[in-house]
Amino acid sequence: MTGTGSNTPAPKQSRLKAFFDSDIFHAFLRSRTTVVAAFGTLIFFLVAFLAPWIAPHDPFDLASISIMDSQMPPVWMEYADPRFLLGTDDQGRDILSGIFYGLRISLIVGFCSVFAAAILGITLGLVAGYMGGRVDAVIMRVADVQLTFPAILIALLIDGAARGVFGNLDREVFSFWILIFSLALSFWVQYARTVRGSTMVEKNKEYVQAARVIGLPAPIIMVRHILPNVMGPVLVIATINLALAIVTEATLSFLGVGMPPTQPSLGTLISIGNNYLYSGEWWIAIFPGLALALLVLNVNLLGDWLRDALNPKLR
Amino acid sequence: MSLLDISNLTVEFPGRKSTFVAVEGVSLALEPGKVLGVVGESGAGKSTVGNAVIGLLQEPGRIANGEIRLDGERIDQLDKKAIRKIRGRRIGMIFQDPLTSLDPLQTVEAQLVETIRTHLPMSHSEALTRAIELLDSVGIPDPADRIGQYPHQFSGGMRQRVVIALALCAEPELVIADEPTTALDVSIQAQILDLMKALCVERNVGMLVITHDMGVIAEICDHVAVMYRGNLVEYGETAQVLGAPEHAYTKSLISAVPRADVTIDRFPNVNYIEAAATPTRSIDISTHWLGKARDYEAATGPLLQVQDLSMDFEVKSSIFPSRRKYFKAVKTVSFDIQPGETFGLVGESGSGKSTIARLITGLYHPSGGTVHFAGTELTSLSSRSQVLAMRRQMQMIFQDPYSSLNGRMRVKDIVAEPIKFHKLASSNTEVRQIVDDLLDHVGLGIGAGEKFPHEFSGGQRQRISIARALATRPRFLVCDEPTSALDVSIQAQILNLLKDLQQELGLTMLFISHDLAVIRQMCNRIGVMRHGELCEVADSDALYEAPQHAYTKELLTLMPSMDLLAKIA
Amino acid sequence: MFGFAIRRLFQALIVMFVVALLAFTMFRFVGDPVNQMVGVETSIAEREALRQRLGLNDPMPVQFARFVAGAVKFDFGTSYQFRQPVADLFAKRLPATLELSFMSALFALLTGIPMGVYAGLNRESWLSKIFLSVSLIGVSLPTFFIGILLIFLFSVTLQWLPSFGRGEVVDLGWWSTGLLTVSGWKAIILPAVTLGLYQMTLIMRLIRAEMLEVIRTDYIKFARARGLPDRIVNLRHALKNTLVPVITITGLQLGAIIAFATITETVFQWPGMGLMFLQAVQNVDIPIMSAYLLMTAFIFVTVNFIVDILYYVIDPRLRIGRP
Amino acid sequence: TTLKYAFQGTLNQLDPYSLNETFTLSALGNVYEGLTRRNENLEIEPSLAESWEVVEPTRWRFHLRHGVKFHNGNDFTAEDVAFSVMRLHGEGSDLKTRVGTDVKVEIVDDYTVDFVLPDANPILNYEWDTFYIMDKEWTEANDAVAITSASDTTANYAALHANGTGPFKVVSHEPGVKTVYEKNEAWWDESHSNLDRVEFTPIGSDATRVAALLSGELDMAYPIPVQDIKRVEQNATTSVMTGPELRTIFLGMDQMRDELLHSDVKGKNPFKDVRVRKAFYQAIDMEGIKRKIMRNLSEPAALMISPFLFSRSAEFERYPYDPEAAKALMADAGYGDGFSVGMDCPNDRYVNDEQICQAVASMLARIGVKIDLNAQPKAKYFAKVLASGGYDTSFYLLGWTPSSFDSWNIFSNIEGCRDEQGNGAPFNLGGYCNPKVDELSKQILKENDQTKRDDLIAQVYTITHEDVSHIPLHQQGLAWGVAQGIELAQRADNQFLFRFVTKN
Ligand SMILES: Nc1ncnc2c1ncn2[C@@H]1O[C@H](COP(=O)(O)OP(=O)(O)OP(=O)(O)O)[C@@H](O)[C@H]1O
Ligand SMILES: Nc1ncnc2c1ncn2[C@@H]1O[C@H](COP(=O)(O)OP(=O)(O)OP(=O)(O)O)[C@@H](O)[C@H]1O
Ligand SMILES: [Mg+2]
Ligand SMILES: [Mg+2]
Repeated sequence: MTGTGSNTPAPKQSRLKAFFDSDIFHAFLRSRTTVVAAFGTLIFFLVAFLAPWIAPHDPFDLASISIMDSQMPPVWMEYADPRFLLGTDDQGRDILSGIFYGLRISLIVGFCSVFAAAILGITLGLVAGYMGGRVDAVIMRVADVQLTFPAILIALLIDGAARGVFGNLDREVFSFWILIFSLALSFWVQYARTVRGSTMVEKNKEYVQAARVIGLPAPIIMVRHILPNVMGPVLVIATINLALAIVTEATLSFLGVGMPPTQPSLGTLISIGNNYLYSGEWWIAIFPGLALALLVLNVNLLGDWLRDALNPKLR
Repeated sequence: MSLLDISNLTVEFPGRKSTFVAVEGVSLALEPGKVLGVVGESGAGKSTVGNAVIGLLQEPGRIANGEIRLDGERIDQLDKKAIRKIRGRRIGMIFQDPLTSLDPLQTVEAQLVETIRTHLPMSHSEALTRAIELLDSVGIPDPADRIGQYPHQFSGGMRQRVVIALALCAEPELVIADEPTTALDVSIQAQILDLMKALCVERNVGMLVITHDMGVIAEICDHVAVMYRGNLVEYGETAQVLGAPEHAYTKSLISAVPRADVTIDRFPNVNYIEAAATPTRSIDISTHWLGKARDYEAATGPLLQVQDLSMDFEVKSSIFPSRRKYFKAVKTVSFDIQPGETFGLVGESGSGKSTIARLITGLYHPSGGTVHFAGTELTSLSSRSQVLAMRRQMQMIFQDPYSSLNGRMRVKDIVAEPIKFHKLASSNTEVRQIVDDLLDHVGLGIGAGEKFPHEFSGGQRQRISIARALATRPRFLVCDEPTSALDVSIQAQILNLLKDLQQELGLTMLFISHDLAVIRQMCNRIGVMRHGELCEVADSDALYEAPQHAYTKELLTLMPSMDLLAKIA
Repeated sequence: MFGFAIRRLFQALIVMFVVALLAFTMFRFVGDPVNQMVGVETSIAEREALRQRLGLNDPMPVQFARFVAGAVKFDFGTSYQFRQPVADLFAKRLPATLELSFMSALFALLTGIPMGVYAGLNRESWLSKIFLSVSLIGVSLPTFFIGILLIFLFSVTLQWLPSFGRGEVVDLGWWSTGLLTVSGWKAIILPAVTLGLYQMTLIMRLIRAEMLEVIRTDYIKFARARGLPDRIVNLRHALKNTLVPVITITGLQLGAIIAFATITETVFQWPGMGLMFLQAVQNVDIPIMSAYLLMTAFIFVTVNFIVDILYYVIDPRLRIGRP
Repeated sequence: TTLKYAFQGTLNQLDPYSLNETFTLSALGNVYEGLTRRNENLEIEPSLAESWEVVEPTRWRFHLRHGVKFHNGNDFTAEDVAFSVMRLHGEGSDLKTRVGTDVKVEIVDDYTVDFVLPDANPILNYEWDTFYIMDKEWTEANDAVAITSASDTTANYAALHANGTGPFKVVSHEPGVKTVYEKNEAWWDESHSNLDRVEFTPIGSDATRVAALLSGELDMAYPIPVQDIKRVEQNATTSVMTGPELRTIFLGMDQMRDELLHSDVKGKNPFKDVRVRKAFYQAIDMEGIKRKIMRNLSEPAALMISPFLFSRSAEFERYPYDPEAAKALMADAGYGDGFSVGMDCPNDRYVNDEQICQAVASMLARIGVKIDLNAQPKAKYFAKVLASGGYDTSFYLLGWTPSSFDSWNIFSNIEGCRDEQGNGAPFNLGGYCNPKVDELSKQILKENDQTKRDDLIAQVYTITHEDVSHIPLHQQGLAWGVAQGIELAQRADNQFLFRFVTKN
């Protein structure tokens, strides 16, 4: 009687249906803030993705912008130009379109670099924390070396090295990679050290010992058992790092490493506007700043919820 | 007026799809100076009642109906501050899972002293003195030395005693003890029970004791309540309930109590099944996946050889080796286990039984001695495939089921993991089928797989961990108190399964337990441990009939009285 | 412990060596120091001579060897911009940076921890939602932006606090402190807040996330059942169990504050190491940069060493008797 | 009375010969003095030399002022002048060009010095207002004769201390942090200033500098970013002094290589064609840049020199802004569809440098030229575009102030031919070369007659204008923020001298 039929085989559900039926999805629907945040984040992504179609102007098309249009206030103010809803920046770029286009750069750079940093950091952190001993020492000392170099220097190094190796690159393509790579390199240590610390605590717990008794190899124990239990802080750091990455990207651009100034990202717009805070052209910094703050708020709310939702005990 | 008055209590755990009613319409009353025992099926809602009284139901649980009164005052609706005044001071609570009840980052001393000082006006040193006395009274050896240690440095039973000490330290009027003695050997258990009885008598304390141990009930309880699936099925004076049970469930429960006086082949099954419930299917080993032939080479000679095994824990570190302090938890222990045999380890709590289990399964590195498994020395294994093969042959059921389960995995995944990893099944459907069978057979029923460990009762968690251990189809099984939290009926079912596996397949076991009756029925040979040493090894019948060592004799005499039960049986 | 420390010290030396090596390969990409050292009109021959004199024409290994040989004697050369020994410059700038870092770390901890604990305990309360959202402003706006807004508000508009500098400084010989004068305290507020905002948010959110888990454990439940006051349950038991990730991050952030407070120091013209480092990068002042990176490496190695020790202090399970 | 002021850059060291840079020299100009000095209107006047004469075309005689004392009390004599020239020529000096290395100093008596030149040089003393005289005794006593210190572990004494003859003494100097001056009571000249003490703080961040001025923490701050001028003016207690500066900002094009380094035009160099250069010129709307980016604080330039420094500037005019003409020129040259070219630009060197480049890029986009803008901090920018970087640029923005206030400086540095190593005019990054310019430039150097000289200069400017050797953009303006009650003289060379300041 090999467990005959009392168990009716679960009816074949489509994956989508299974998802809509899952606890996570329902927890999601229950939390109003989260739904709003998810919606907001989605809008940000859509706007970034659809920028060429929905933006009233193309701020990256140099021929279309005119210095004579610069520093126009938003439409509801005096002396405004109705073509520019939120006004223009110092070059005559439409702020609204600038935000749309800048979002694209910022989102890609921000998400990719945080993702890459998290993957790298988590992996190394798990290995260091779980293995301990010499492996740990080596990884953590590499981390120490890494910490010593701020993103600026890493970016300069990578940029220089890339130029050295590949000659004069097509900046539009490679500046992306250089940015992402540099940011990822300078952020991974946080994840690695946090994960390592928590792993050192977790690995002594009995559920890990149980997994060892089952005979699971170290990588599986790390990924399946320890990782979910140390993800909490990682998510916190990752969601916060997103903002940092977007802002740092602007700094790197200033150093001539990132995107050219003719293609401003969200962070770049803010730093441009920063110069005009006292002079009355507040809209150049405030609107992009607001956009960034909103993005970060949404992503963090989503992250908060996700972290709680992933923890079965908190549901 | 009763000390504790529970009337018509209903507790539910609202889920998304359905609401689980854990306790339904339970009414109990407890007089000062009396002991009320609560027995019943594992998962029946006993712990939930206790948690409800002290206002610490696990989320999302809530009291849906009913009242709880302490000394006539309603306490189920108190605000946070008011209930806090009651906790600890007026109601002492001993949770079921003593191993996770202690803060891992604080010394035992810190936890005791802070509790005492919270409730009693004492200076630090007075509190410390009292703490040491308390530890002594619950039978912790060298309390003054050990009080400064951390919970993880204590054995399971010792931690349980610390928890008891913590619950009693503020001299509460009501003590709720949820399975307070599961991890204790009989002598300590006797000591604790005496202590509790004394409290009731001398200080007029009321006590609610939740237990599976009929011996304990018989020994100390004035009244007994029997719970089944959230309902109170029988309630009355102990002699009455145990002597002349009315409800069919109570009857079958009593009949299933294992006996220590004779050796029987199989444990009696509980045949009471409520009409609506789906029956637990028993597994036919000969055709089931569990019974498939193992692909191991037959061992010649003993399967497991333990030689001069010893383990020293560093309890005080220092730069200078000479200043370091060690605790010798296991001192040159040697024994063999033959293929197909069950070797029992009994002994004082804290005598090193779990440590031996961990040494054998490779979780600790021994300070000295060797362990040979099927002729190979375990520590000498180097290649990963060898280690893997060995691991699969050897499994362990942990003493503390809850912390050995990964709280972030669903139960079905926990059980399926070893099957999948060792590729013991050919398809995912088969894996699912096996997992369902295993869960069903340990009595968790369909649907349990979808839940997470924290949604289960203590006994249910233990069963998950048993199911997981069986899922590797082991050749050798280390059971560290596998059934301590189970009611006799489930216990019987599981122990029978183990026996079947042993008969059909020659499963070899190292069986650690404090339950002398169970040990007697399960084991071929028994080792008795005390202070890290193996003081006696003998065939089980021989040991029970003619114990040699003084400690063994003491143990046997201290078994809780079964007279009452014996009469009925 | 002792052996551990010795081993760490040895590793620290390796780390610093590697840092120096990397730094040297990196400097080629930062710019040309000579251009920053001379006026525009200086002839090419003069520039070449200067380059020669500074040893910049030597092969990289030679330059590196020279640097290492000096560094072991704590001689890091002379700053190109300031024409002063780097060691002297550091000694002068260090107090400013350390005081600022200390105050901002203090600010971050003293505000971040209570808010985090509160938000973790009262998950649904409005106040914790406000904490969570408002603190995000601290991370979603660039530091320079926040700094300038604060200056605009507190210096220009309200005129309560100074917009730049350290205020009056008392020289104690080996240490110059701004914490002994009123103007010094006033001056440190804005930069410390600006600098600490990010760490505060991070710490608060970490603690909240960990608290949410910890307060559901059995030992917290049992601590409640024992009737311990909330303060003890929340701080001694719950908070302590959240600390491992928190001290990791706090340590990293503290290191980062000390080492890279560049932007804040620039905005507030705080005469510390960060400001000097940024200027050194701008002016390709290689001796300062290399010595600075060495010092940073040392700071991080030390901080991480302390953090590792703290793990053991906090969690006894990591400590002893691990067989 | 105390004056507190801030500048964007730092005063790195006090050695007067170590860095030829306006701010350093201007700060030290309060402490040290040269044989000559310049007044508010930049006219040369006697300082430590009471008078001078050209004894013969190659021998200049200077009569030194009597009774002048250094801050430490030492007397100022001819010895000090000779010593200063010697030190000026020493290794590590960045001001060697102030006195040619082939010039000999002869001490006639304690208060008379002769300078003997190899060739006639009408502008010998044009830059001597920033050639400061040091005290021989003091310098030698403090082992500071060498400008770069011999050992690495001790600082050069003169880098941290100053001992001049000027109206102010340095009381304390923390490089990069703060420098405090006090009045020199024993100054030989009558001071117009009522300051007793001056505190200087560098504030790198524009916004902070402006904020500190607005909040009253500073009495004077410069530069004020052009966009903030309005804000500072609106504030009741502050105002901005603006004025023309001498620096000319211009664009240069690589006219030397046969193929541009950063361009999609292969096999030829479009910039070799004067039509392309002129098209670029005419595509740029200087009025727009002036209005929008410079907020009217700039003067579009037709010449590579400030009109203040050349008497006949008025004869020259910019080519008009005319995109259509520019397009026609491009089409003529065979680039009707435009081409792409990389542009190098500093982003922390000149007023709104990056914005100017961006604006230029978008203006050029209108005539089909696609600019790949590479804006970098000056350290990286100069490393790339100057000789040390192999002139790695195709199109760039640069600024130039002739330190001698004379056109020859421009011809010899920017307009003359150069070879690949940079011999010739080293800052002619684009390598423009017209032998006629070199020829005329040689004549100008030797010509002592002012009218004839100006004529020669005008000829050069005509040639370079027609050749479009560079595209002059504008002279950026000065903007100094001052608090109420401060009166000062704003010199067009951007030197801020305390002796012109009063505070009440
Ligand atoms: N957090 C929870 N969520 C959902 N169900 C729960 C939760 N906690 C307990 N239950 C269910 O409530 C029922 C009663 O649990 P309880 O812990 O009271 O049992 P018990 O009688 O103490 O059993 P045992 O003897 O095994 O400890 C069990 O069936 C359990 O599955
Ligand atoms: N990590 C450790 N550090 C120090 N001492 C330890 C450690 N683990 C166990 N001990 C000590 O070793 C002894 C044996 O512990 P062990 O857990 O093996 O006991 P046990 O026989 O299983 O007892 P119980 O029946 O109570 O579970 C105990 O005194 C315990 O305090
Ligand atoms: Mg229970
Ligand atoms: Mg045990």
